[in-house]
Amino acid sequence: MARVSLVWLERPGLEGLAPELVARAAGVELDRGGLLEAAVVSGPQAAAPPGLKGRLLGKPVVWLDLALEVGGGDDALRLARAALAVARAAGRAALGTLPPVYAPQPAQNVLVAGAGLAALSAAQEEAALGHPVLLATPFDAAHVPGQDDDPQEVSLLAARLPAQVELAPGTELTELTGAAGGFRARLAGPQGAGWQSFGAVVLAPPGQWASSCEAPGLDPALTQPVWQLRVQEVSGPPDGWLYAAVLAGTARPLTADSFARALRAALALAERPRVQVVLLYSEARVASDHGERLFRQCRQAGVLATRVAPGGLAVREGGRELAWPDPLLGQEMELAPDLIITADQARAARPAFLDNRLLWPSWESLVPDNPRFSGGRSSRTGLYILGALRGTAPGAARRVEAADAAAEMHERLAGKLVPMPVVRDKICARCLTCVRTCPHGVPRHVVDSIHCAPAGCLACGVCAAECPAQAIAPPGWSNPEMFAGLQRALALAAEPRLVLFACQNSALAAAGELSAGGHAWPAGLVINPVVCAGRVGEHLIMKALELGARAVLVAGCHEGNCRSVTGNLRSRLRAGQCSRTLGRLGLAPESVQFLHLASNQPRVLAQAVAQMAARALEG
Amino acid sequence: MKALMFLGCTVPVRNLNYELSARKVAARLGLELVDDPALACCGFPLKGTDQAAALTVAARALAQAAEHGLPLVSLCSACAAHLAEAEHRLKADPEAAAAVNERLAGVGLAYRPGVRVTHFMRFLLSEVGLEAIKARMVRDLSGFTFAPHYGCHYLKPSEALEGLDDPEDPQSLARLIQATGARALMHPSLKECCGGGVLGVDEELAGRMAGAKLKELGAAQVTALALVCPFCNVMYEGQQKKIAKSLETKLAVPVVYLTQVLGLGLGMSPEELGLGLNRVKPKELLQAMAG
Amino acid sequence: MRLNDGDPGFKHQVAAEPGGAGLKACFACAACTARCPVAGHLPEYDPRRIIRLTLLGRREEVLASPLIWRCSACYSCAEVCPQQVRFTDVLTAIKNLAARAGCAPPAARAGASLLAKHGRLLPVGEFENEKRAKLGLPAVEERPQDFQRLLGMAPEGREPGEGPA
Amino acid sequence: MVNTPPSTPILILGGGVAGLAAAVDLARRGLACTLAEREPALGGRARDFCCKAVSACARCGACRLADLLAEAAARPQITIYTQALATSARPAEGHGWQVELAPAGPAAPLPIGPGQPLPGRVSLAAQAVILAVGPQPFDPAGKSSLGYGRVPGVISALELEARLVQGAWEQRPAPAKLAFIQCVGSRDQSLGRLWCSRVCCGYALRLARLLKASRPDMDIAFFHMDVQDYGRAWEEELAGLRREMRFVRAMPGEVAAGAGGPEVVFALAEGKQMREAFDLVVLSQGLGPPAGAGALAQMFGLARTQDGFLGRAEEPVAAGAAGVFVAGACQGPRSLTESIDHAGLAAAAAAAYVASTKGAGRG
Repeated sequence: MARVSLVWLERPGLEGLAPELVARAAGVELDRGGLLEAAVVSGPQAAAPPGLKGRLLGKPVVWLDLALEVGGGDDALRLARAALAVARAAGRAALGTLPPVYAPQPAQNVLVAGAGLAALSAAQEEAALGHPVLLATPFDAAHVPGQDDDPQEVSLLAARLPAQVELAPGTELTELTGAAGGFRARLAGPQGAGWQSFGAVVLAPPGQWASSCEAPGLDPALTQPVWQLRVQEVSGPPDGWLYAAVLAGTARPLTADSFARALRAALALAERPRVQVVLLYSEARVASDHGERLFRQCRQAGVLATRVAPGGLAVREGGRELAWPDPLLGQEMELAPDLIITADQARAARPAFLDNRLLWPSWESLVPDNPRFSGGRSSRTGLYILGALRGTAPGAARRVEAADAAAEMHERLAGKLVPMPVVRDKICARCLTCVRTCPHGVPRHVVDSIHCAPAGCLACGVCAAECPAQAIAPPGWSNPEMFAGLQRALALAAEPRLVLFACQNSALAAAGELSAGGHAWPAGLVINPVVCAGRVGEHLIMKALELGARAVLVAGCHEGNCRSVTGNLRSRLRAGQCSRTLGRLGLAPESVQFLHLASNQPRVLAQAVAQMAARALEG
Repeated sequence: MKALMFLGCTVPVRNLNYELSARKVAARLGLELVDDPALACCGFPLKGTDQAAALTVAARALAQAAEHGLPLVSLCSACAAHLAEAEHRLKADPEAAAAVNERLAGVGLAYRPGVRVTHFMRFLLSEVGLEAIKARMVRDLSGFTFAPHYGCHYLKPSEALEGLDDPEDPQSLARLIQATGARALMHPSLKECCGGGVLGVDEELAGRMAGAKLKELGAAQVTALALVCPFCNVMYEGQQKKIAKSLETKLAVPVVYLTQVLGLGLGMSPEELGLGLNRVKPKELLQAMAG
Repeated sequence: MRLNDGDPGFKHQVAAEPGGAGLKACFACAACTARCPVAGHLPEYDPRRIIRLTLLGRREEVLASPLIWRCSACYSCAEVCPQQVRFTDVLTAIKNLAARAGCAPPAARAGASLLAKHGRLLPVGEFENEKRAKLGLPAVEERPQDFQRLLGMAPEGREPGEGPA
Repeated sequence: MVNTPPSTPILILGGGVAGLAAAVDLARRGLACTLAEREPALGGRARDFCCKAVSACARCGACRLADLLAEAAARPQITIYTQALATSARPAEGHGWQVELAPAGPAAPLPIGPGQPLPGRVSLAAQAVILAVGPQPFDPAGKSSLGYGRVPGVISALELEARLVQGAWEQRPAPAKLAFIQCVGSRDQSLGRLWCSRVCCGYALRLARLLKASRPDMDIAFFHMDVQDYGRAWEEELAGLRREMRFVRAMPGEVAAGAGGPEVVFALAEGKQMREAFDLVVLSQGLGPPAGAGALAQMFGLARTQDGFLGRAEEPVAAGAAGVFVAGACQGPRSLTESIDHAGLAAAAAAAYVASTKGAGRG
């Protein structure tokens, strides 16, 4: 049984919902007046029963002012659970509003634009979850594989496509924009072009081999890329040897799957009569399935595995001779090959509309190299990018991505509640700051007002923090609500009052671990959970100071780890600006600080908080 | 327990003190060593130029042991390893065994897989056991320090030898020394190669290899270096003076056989154990025994 | 070094010798060289380099090299090799090929002739056996005929048909 | 004592990142599942991993455990048992499996994180089973020449990580000179482990970079054969790492005890033998099949890959027995993020299997 107690649950809109029921659903004990370890309090603080305030002092506590929009029933249960999770995690915390406003979305259809293994897998997985899928393929039929796909696997998948998948052959996706409820896509097909709406979009164009350009200047008459090799036609002269050079990562190291393909070619060549294969590589990238076994098989078959430092390969004699320095023998090696095989990497052409800087700052921000964006996810919620376009290895890896994307997509589309920011049109100055800064592409400028695509929103609050007019309320996190929460919490806190804005993806979990381990926080600390550090704008920091906080620490994820791509960086920037402002005002600039943190770095957090407390005591 | 003694070429001519002490120790510990004058050369010296011949010669010894129905026990690490390796290879490769048998038929012998080949020290440990050996000790050698030397073929190739020791972290010889109450010096080069393998082709190189260890031990103040292989003895004892000269240094590292140490512990006299035949005499030890 | 000048068949030939098959598995990690006691005292002796030259087909260079006879056959390399190349065995295969090509140094060939002459590496005669008898050790014998017959060698250690050494 | 729900659509064995991810994925699909973890706490090996971020996220994925734990705890579809061990399994009538779970060891004094200890022996009918039992890191003592367990100052990479997690070097000075030795129990035919463990290069280099950040003058040597790729911007990162530490392309022949710390014996490219002392030698152990792979394979009649991992190499998640799927690194070496993603496919396959057998054979 959880060590958190639910002390009080009274809220308009939850009538008929016995506290016991909520408590059971949340897996906690109801308070019977005994010792408290932590608490979730529902209802306004002012209405708290007598004596409760005293009992709560110094305990982890979450104040829940459940928003009126909540429908009750399941929602209330979920909210109670979320609140308890925060209470457990936050340790010594006092906070106002927690949950975002929810707006129900109807189930929607999915566009899969592409062909090959990744596209077919995505269509199949999504259809299996009951969503109507439009599979827009540039080809005449679904079973056309990419160059790097296993054709058998692709035709098998194509043959088993469920009925929910509608095939649009000869159709290209040419434009894509966010829209209320999802995306609008312009599809150009045999019947002409037109816009259609979709709840979610998967981009998975088929992969093509792209030569990795092992060395410039090779004689084209001798040179073939791996995928063009017809090994049956190769054999050595009756009285001697045919030398075949396989270049696998001589210019820059290959990915493991490309290296494996080069190895397979080398092995096939080595097994031909009187063929001496010289495999030139800088790193043996054997991290593919059975890559090491394959590498050893090659050597056993007589392939000369030869290391070349990246860029160390020289091409001479009109591209018919190769030379490189061998550190092992301390001399220059030369080879006049009869055949040169160059390695390839699988790539897909990026559709031109993906370079639309208005919709996403850059490709890297759309598909960041961030562990939270693995498995087909992009920074645009509801937009999934799979396969060669993403740089994924052919085969199983593409099916893995498609399945992951489908499950996440399903939850967004299956009538689940999704958060929704609110833009107050009268205050909005149309400066488009939100359009430019939202990491998820939610706000859009349509006919002189800002419209939001709720399926994309993660409630990170970057828009609200950035909005110079303070016109945006992210779901359940309007500035006045945040201020009120801070005020309540700081009123309870001892001197010196300290505020930690804790990102729920990093600092909140770390704080929770510390609290669970009995960490002694400074008495005046208020831990204020936020969905993303990006929510913490200048006004929030300044408000905390205004309300009596001696120091403010904003803790967000490490660079490159933010679920909102750059929410942490924006937050760091804001904290820096606040600090400078304080300095200009003749106040201590170090009272506002930013900390990069991960959920499993509790000690770093404890240290930073302790330092903050020490500074506050000194000052 | 009975075993067929495999003396090899070097021990019965050059290392009589080793043979003598081993036989004495074996007898004292209740092991019966059977001799067969037909046994000679393990074949190892032929390996570099003609493996097939080396294998055939080894198979000859194995076939002779099979006729006796006894395990083959060698005082020489190289012989033991070569014979064990031959057995290992022939057992795994029936074609090679058939080829060898064709040649052995000419001398009226036949190889059959299953001959146990082992080094004398390993044999002591597996048949008598460390605890039993310890229990038989009558003379306490505490106060003396012996540096055990495992060398190469007592440990390697490990897959052909009985898994008594980890070739990277051998313990068996040190335990035998400790059984006498003496200290075993765990020095860095205890599994180094003596260089005996290249003595024939490059005496200077072999001298450098052995010299490194002798210098190390010279500084370590040991009672003696304790050996279990006649090849190591050639290098560390036989060549010691020469090596000292070529390295332009003074060396006086006493060398004994581990069987002699065991014999002393078992209560035998230095004479019985042939200690008088040792060339770099363990004076400290001899004085103590005399006094 | 021009790879086209090598003999790609050489590595297959070495691999076909008993114990030589491990050669081709080498991926040049140098654990053997690191561990080789000879290399520590003779820097130009480098097991990895010998394997490399063999793989590159430098037949004459390898077989005629005096370095291949510097191996002390201690098996340290074989024990540490992650690819089970067993360099000691590979080198034995190479040395055998060298011996067949007439490249073996006299010291390496001495074993065979001694065996043919005495049936052992060190001759034993009356002097040795007297010494042994004094210590109570049993007599040992020379039986060279066995080895001559077994190995098809002439009494002086030359193979039949071979010219004088 | 059987007073728990006797059936579950899908049973997941193993509560590490892969098992948690599979459970969460199933919940997202609206499917109920039961997660059985042997240890008192969920999280598996990822629990012991620290954040490797220096100036930016190192993409190690260790932080995703917290996300998964929170989500698994919040999803009502997921039933979690800790200290639960599968002892036997037999095909149920029609389809699915009847799996016996038994408490693993005495109950921990306090439940740690989500889940409750298995209340006693439980016989559970599951329509499908997902195995997410994780890999077994190689015991470096098995590579005797590298001195682990007998040469002071030789530790495994996981032990180094544990020291970092415990903050060992915040109290006493960090080593000044440190060596990483790669491929310990990987790419090694002599140990019968002829596979690349994929993750150790990135893992060790991130650890090294983290150490370097805490003590910039630390001298780090990285003994390796080939650096495997890790992520999209890896080549650029690698170029930076090469400037920060010594990359030595050689496998050491030995690590021996020395007066000034463990000594690494290796050869330079041109053949020169080196013997260098370090304060600490870290062995990057490879990943192998789970410890109980044989027993599990027998229990469910599973296929095993050439290398002994669970399932088949050619099929990403099929385990070779009807209704059984494999997720994460018990199927082959995988990083944390790869395991999490892979579990998604296993969940999809298990869900599809359950849907396809619905109504068939039951009753």
